[in-house]
Amino acid sequence: MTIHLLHIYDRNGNSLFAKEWSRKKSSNLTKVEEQKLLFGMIHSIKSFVTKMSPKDGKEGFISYTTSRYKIHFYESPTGLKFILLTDIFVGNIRETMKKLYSSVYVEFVVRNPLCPLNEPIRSSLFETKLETFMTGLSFFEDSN
Amino acid sequence: MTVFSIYIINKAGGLIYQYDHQKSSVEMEKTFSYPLDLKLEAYSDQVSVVFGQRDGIQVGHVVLAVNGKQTNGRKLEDGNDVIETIANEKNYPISIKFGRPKLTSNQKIMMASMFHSLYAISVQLSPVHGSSGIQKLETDTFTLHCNQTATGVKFVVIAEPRQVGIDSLLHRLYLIYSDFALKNPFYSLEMPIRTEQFDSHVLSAIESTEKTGSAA
Amino acid sequence: MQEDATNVLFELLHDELISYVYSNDIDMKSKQISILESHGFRIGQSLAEQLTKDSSRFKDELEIMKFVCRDFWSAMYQKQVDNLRTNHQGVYVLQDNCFKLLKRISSGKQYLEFAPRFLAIPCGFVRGALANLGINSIVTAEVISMPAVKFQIMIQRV
Amino acid sequence: MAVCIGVIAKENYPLYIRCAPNVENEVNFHFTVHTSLDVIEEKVASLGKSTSISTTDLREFYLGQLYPSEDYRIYGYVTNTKVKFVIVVEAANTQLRDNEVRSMFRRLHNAYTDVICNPFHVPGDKIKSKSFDSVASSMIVPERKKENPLVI
Amino acid sequence: MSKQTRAFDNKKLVGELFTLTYGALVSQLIKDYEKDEEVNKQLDKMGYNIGIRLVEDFMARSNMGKCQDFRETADVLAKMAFKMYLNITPTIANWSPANDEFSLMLDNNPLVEFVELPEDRSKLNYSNVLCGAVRGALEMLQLEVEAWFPRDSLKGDNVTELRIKFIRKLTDALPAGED
Repeated sequence: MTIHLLHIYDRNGNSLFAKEWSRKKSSNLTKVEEQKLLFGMIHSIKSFVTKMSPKDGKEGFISYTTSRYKIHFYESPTGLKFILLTDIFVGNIRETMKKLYSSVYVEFVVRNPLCPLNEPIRSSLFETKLETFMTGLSFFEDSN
Repeated sequence: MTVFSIYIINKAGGLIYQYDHQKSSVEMEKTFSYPLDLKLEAYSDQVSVVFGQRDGIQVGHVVLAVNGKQTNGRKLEDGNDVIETIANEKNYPISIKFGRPKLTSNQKIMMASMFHSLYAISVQLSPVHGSSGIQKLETDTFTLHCNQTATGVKFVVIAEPRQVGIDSLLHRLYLIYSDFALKNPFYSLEMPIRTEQFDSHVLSAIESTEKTGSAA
Repeated sequence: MQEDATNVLFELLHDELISYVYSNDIDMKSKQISILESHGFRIGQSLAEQLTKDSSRFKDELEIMKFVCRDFWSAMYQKQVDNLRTNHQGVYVLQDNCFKLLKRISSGKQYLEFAPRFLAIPCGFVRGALANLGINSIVTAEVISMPAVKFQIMIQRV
Repeated sequence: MAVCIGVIAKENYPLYIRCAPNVENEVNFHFTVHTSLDVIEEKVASLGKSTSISTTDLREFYLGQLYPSEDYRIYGYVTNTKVKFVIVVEAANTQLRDNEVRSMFRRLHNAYTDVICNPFHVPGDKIKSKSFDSVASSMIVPERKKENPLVI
Repeated sequence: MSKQTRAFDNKKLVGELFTLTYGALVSQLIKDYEKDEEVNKQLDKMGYNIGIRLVEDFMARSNMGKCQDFRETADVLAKMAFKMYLNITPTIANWSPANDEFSLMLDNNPLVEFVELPEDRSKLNYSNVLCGAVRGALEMLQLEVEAWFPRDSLKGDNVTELRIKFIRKLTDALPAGED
């Protein structure tokens, strides 16, 4: 299985972090445009889901799957958005996404006094820890 | 198991067919004394609960009626403003009916066109070549399944997450579409489908899916 | 085992005190460090008073040093120092390979220039605790690669 | 109950002295407290040397009765931070047991620790704390008994 | 030398370390600002900075979702957050009729464990950092609130009361040029 890329946004849609592991096709957009498009899409999906939902729900949007890839979405109660793109064989990874928030983001961004919140993450310790976390996942495969 | 609704969207993003199978409506009417302990705000032409919950009334629910008068957007049928009426102590005790907002036909058309664009964006954002758009969208309350035909028509089924047999239902819908819309000489392409025959076949396909997990 | 939540609050407060002191005008970096160090000193004094009130009397300097470098240290940071050495002439070296207040900041040289501000208060803790127990000292910290820190305590005999 | 309570800084100046109300020769008590310092120093020094004996007693903060006098019994206590506490009791007060004195010192020590931890207190300054004062006051004889005139 | 093992109550020690560090912070502010009101404002601001980070830690630990009403907010604050970080469980009291204002009664405020307020500091709200922290944390959960101390045992009141008032529910801001 493959992890393509990860995006982290703050609640206002500013991109805090993005990393690609395996990417074969570009969107033909600049990085900034692409980040905006991705966030905009997720934002629209959220609103779409709220309106379409036949019942009262809590978590809302969880994931979508196309014929070739899958987007997993987790939003912390504080509005941080974690978006992970994988291949379509990865199942429900809600708990993994939560763990990414609680044991990587909270530990190494929130608790690093030199990481301002709501600004792009520059800490290389965070990056290292993230890499360890991701490569340790059962569905991570460095297939290029 | 439940299938909630069906949407068929043409290649331009226009809604040509829509059917709500499960008419679940959550409505609660309750008499309140002053002051109201729910926070209301006017949102996109509806007055909804933004914070607070009680007796089944939840965040996201909208005001449907006040003292028996139906709401019409932000106003009551007698022309009074909903928020002002509820804020006024003189109107208490007050009876308010809350419910989950229901999509109007206009909103359904908007939702269809929104999904159409989301589908296109999901293709553009694909990290790999040759990807379709969204085929399955999962949430905690429903799952949306979409099958886009080679001609660009999207069949969308919204069902309970654990509903099985959706692929077969999607396929069946496509067959119904070609048999009872495309082959109908009075049907003009890309236009809304309005025939009873079509409706009844869709209904039986859904019912069969709910009962047996297969639309065949 | 999950870390105690109280720690988080202490760390956030500690960081807030630092960023407050650094947000204040002053051009001289040493001044800010010494302000922080003096707060650490005052806190160390109080802690020494608190922590030694239920123990028994210290016999000599070595016992005090052991108390501060071992018991006091591990109680504060929930871990033992990794290495404690002395030259028996009043110099003690405390090596912590993963210092608690640095371990979420960096592993390596990134942000190295900021390390001193996160060590000022801890240095003050040690100096303050020792001072209250009757030992005057100079405490410095050295970081080559985070999060490892070498604290050096030089006892001042008058 | 005590007739006088004193707290002495590690540098041997008084941080706090409180005598029973209606005491005539308050200055004398100050003197008594000071005199006791020498005895405390001596006791502590001797403890430090006697490495061979490591009974727990010698490790205690409570030093017991410092020296006898005709009218008073003077007790001492010294903390690890070398702050000294002195309690003066009338000799006629025979009900007071050693354990009670010990617990009085404990209470004083705890109260003193809180004083040091007060961020508004400057270490080394005289103790102005109301709560310390109320702890100390509670240990002082409310009023001198008529039948025991104070003479030093 | 005899091996002495001194078993400290670590939780208590870290609590004291926090209390003393807070004391240091207040004493620094008092040095820097003449007026108590200014100090109060600074403490609130610093509390806010702490609150916006602390709330993330809280969410990571508690695995909670967003609160749906203010009663739940009060409960989570008193029974979980205050318990978790300050080791106290304040009593919830004095609800307003519209359920949008309540008080947390702090019988035992660890911040002031050792504090005796000097007489010339009568306007100082020593624990004001808590107001800011609550405000910051709730703002991250999209609840705008006001928080203040109507009563403070440091100033001779028989109880310390932290009052929290709901102002409004915040909504997600959209990045420019979207939707």
